[in-house]
Amino acid sequence: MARVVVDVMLKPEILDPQGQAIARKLPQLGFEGITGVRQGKRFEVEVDGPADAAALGRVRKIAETLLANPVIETFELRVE
Amino acid sequence: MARVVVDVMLKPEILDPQGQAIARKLPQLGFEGITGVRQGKRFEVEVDGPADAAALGRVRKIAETLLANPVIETFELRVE
Amino acid sequence: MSPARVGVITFPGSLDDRDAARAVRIAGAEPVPLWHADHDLQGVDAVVLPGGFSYGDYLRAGAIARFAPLMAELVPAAHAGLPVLGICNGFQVLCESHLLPGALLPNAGLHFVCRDQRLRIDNVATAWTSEYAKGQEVVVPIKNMDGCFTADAATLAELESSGRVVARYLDVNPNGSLGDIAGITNEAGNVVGLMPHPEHAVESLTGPTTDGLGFFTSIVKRLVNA
Amino acid sequence: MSQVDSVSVALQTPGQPQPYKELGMQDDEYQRVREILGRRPTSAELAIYSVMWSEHCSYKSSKVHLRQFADKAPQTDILLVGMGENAGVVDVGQGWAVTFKVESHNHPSYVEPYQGAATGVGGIVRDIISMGARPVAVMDSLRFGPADAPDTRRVLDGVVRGIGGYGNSLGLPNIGGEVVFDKSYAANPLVNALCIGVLRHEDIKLAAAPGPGNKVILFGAGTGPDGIGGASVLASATFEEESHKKRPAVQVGDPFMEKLLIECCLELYREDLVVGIQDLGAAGVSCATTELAAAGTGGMIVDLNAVPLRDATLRPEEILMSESQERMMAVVTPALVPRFLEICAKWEIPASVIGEVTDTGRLIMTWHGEVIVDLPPRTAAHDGPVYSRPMSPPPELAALQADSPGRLHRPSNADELRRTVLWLAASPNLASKEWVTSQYDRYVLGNTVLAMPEDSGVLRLDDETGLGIALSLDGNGRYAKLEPYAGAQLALSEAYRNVAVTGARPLAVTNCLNFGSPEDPGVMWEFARAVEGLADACLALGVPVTGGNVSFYNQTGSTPINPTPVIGVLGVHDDVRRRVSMAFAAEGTTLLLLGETRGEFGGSEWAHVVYGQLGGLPPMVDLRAEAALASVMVTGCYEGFFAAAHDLSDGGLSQALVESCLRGGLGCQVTLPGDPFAMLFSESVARAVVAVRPGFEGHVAALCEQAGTPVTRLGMVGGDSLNVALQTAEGAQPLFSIPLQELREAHEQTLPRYAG
Ligand SMILES: Nc1ncnc2c1ncn2[C@@H]1O[C@H](COP(=O)(O)OP(=O)(O)O)[C@@H](O)[C@H]1O
Ligand SMILES: [Mg+2]
Repeated sequence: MARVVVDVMLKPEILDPQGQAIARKLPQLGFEGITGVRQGKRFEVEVDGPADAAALGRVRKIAETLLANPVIETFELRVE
Repeated sequence: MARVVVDVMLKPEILDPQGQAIARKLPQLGFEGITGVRQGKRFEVEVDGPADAAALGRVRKIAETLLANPVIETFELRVE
Repeated sequence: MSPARVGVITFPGSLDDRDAARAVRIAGAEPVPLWHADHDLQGVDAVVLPGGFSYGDYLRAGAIARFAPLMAELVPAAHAGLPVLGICNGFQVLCESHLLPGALLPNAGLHFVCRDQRLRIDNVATAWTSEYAKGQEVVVPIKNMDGCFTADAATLAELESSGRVVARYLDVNPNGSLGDIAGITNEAGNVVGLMPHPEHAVESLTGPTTDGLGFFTSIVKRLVNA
Repeated sequence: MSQVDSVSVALQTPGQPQPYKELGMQDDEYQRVREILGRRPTSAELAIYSVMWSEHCSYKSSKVHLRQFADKAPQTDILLVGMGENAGVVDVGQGWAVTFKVESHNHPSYVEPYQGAATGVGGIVRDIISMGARPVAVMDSLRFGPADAPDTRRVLDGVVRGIGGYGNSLGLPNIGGEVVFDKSYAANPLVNALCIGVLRHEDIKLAAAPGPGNKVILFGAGTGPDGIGGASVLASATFEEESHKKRPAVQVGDPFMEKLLIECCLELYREDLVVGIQDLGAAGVSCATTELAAAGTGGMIVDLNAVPLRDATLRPEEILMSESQERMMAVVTPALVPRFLEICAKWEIPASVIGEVTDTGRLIMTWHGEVIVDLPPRTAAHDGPVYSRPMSPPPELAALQADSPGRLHRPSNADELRRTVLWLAASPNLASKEWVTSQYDRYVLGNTVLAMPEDSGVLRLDDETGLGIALSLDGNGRYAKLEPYAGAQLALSEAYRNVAVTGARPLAVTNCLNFGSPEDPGVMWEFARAVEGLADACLALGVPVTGGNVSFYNQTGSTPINPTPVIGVLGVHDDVRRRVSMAFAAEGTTLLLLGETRGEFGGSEWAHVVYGQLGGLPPMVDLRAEAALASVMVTGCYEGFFAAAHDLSDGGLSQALVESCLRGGLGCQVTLPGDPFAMLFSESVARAVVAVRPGFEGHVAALCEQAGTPVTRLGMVGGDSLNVALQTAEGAQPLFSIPLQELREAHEQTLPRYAG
């Protein structure tokens, strides 16, 4: 059993209303010095067996079709 | 300017309905060999100035008070 | 005798604030609009945190609203016994503020769900449920994206053993909530959080039933008798 | 900093080539701009003209036809604001007014279904706010490829989530719409969103910038690089040294910002702080500034550097063309600017003064102190090109009309009839839409009296008097394909009838015309015929068109979608407490069929579902009968004669009975007077089934007699199954019986199977 992490973020040119709303709020909560926040998703995918090329290929396919929306998001895989 | 990443995940003992729904969907879509999925959040926080101890301290405070809900979530910081 | 005054807080993104005020009025009390950015509870006798998407439900439902200046007034007042009802987003804010235990996660089906939901009222000792009979079954709309009540096992056991589950879903669990929990109360019984929307079941013209009115008449009766 | 293409530069470089073709402008259009200005346009001016003269903003192909809505408008004094403004405003009595409009967001919804649909809702809601109204509800008319087509699930799921995600977050109940599946929409879904707003007569706001010296304020979201593909062409053509990042093809909505905008605008209106206001939709700042100036004193100066940016690298052309969502522009007298900004701050909404109204007749914009735009605003806003495009009936039309469904085998015995009832009830277009509508909040605001799956959405406007409105949104692309003139009239008929069966008096019309390419003479002919049909029918029924939207270029390759006029009808309830629902919930009430049934199957659901056939002619339009039926319904509902009423449309009587039984949880016993196949499945217009309260049968008969509406007694409400018999010389012969449970399963399992 191994764990593959998939990080999904909005493409940089796509508006992130959530991140912006958080960033706007920080100074009111007394937090200074933050110039931007972007919010994305993190998935921990447990694969049966080792995180070999085949398993990574499968997770990549899952990320492409289900976890990320390729029109507006990018993703990265990482083995943990 | 530096970027601090905050990964927020549900505590292991907390049920993750989103992750479960995805995991349930996978076999229907023809993806085999995945034993579990957990969904969390990833924040990219841009700090003004270097990611030194002070900046990290500030981001940690933000994560504790706002980005993560300590009742159900844990978080980790990372400088990218 | 002047009617009881029940405050209804509006946060940026609150949606059911007018509806909650109407329900308060129909129950015979005076609704008092409260603004999240004020520091003044205006001496109200009870408070409703209405449904909606405060701050767009961005980050986590209720997570940002919890920091509103008015919440800094509300939390100690609630600890001191002020009756507080959080509906849907209001429930989420109460959990984020730690006035109630647990948290509300996205629905298990990953869809927004709007339906007329059958519920059982399990605790009629709270400030907001005294007008119901124990075990009474009611139909009230539910409509939310993040309605899956979750808590760790110890908290859940504690809620169950102390009878603090106020209402449970019947027939269908619309959001995967643990123990079919639709609403809970704090130990003192003055703070109640509910996922379903009783304020949308107070008139036969616009609601599926008038079963929700009891939450509002309960508080009115209590305030009048107090 | 790179050189700016200012007016003085343009004067010095008259021969500089400009990328007007890439911006979608024709040679002669570009020449006209040069004539208007007496020089070549600057790139900022070219940006403005190219978007303002686009099909989307200028209606250049449709204008000559749309005029009929005004030319043939019925005599009426209910229109407080007519066509041409952001949305029409209708007097609904007691000092109240209603504004409503439907708009398409088809293409973006195919690329990115969630955001496309979400921003579609956002855009139409801003139109309604800009009239001075509080938005009170939304509706959505959706068309997708076949339910079992590979890409449908993606589009359907995303669009429904997007409509819900945005509308639910605004606190606007969704009170109705349509979901239709047909192969013609497979790579070109239709997403038409409607918004309804309510205001007092005296609160109407207009998009005009009067009063020299008044300030122009841009408020709402920051301006970012959204929807400016064209502008990037321009910017990179003019400023080659600049490395232009990839600009997003997708606009993302921020419903939270829009909710704040709604509340903020309403507070600004309450304090009477604006003299003119306009939402920013397509063409963004270009459109808002030229239209406001053209409709006002005539001039405006704008400092583009004052526009708050989300992306500091934006060029002025890009700022002008950006379609960033959740922005509004207001004109405010100088003394009131501080209070205006204070209210924006209260709602945490960024706002900046970006310009001033003038009486020079020129729109002047500066960038770092240089004049980059100097043009007469009317020429951009109103004097765009107008085309009378060639048109002729599509070549395949004659063959299509000749292929009547008469050749198809009809169910010939009781068993086949029974199976056909179930088959239709379970077909994707007629099946329960619960999977969709349960993702929409129909309760918020506490004024929803009827909503899905009822015939119309019904809202209470006034708690005291019970004044209310009803709205329905309908279209039928198959009918319009067979005969576009009739098709548009049939869509109007259906929406009109849906409103009337709840007891509301139909008042006014909005429309969204979804067609293929106007450069295709066949499509253009379909469009012209549909507009003519709609205008004629509105005149005949006495309901004016108050506004609408045209969406062209809905096609895949050279194959256009079925022409799809989607029509919204607004009706008024003097007392909404008297509305009638479609639910069979009162045992022992008498079932009547109102209207005349002919054997009409062209374009029917039956032919579509059972044979996948489309041919022949659609049902005969009968507006006189439609108006008569409506008068019966309005009076009968008001008088309390009816326990239930449901209009007959797609799927005919069969489907109407199924829906009313399932809605109310009671069955019925009906005896058909003639050919059971035609009685059950014909789609003849101007019909409704009503359940009459005991003791009122005579009143209803008299009412129908007076109106000239034929009445057929069908049977009674009651039991737990749908029982159908045939009237014969020997009496009623039972045909078939279907338990409600079996009907429910058939009706409710289809959509979850395809969509879930
Ligand atoms: N996209 C949608 N959004 C909201 N309501 C919808 C949608 N699609 C269908 N509905 C509702 O479902 C019900 C059934 O739709 P339909 O059969 O098309 O009605 P009708 O034939 O009376 O126009 C109606 O109440 C309609 O308003
Ligand atoms: Mg109907």
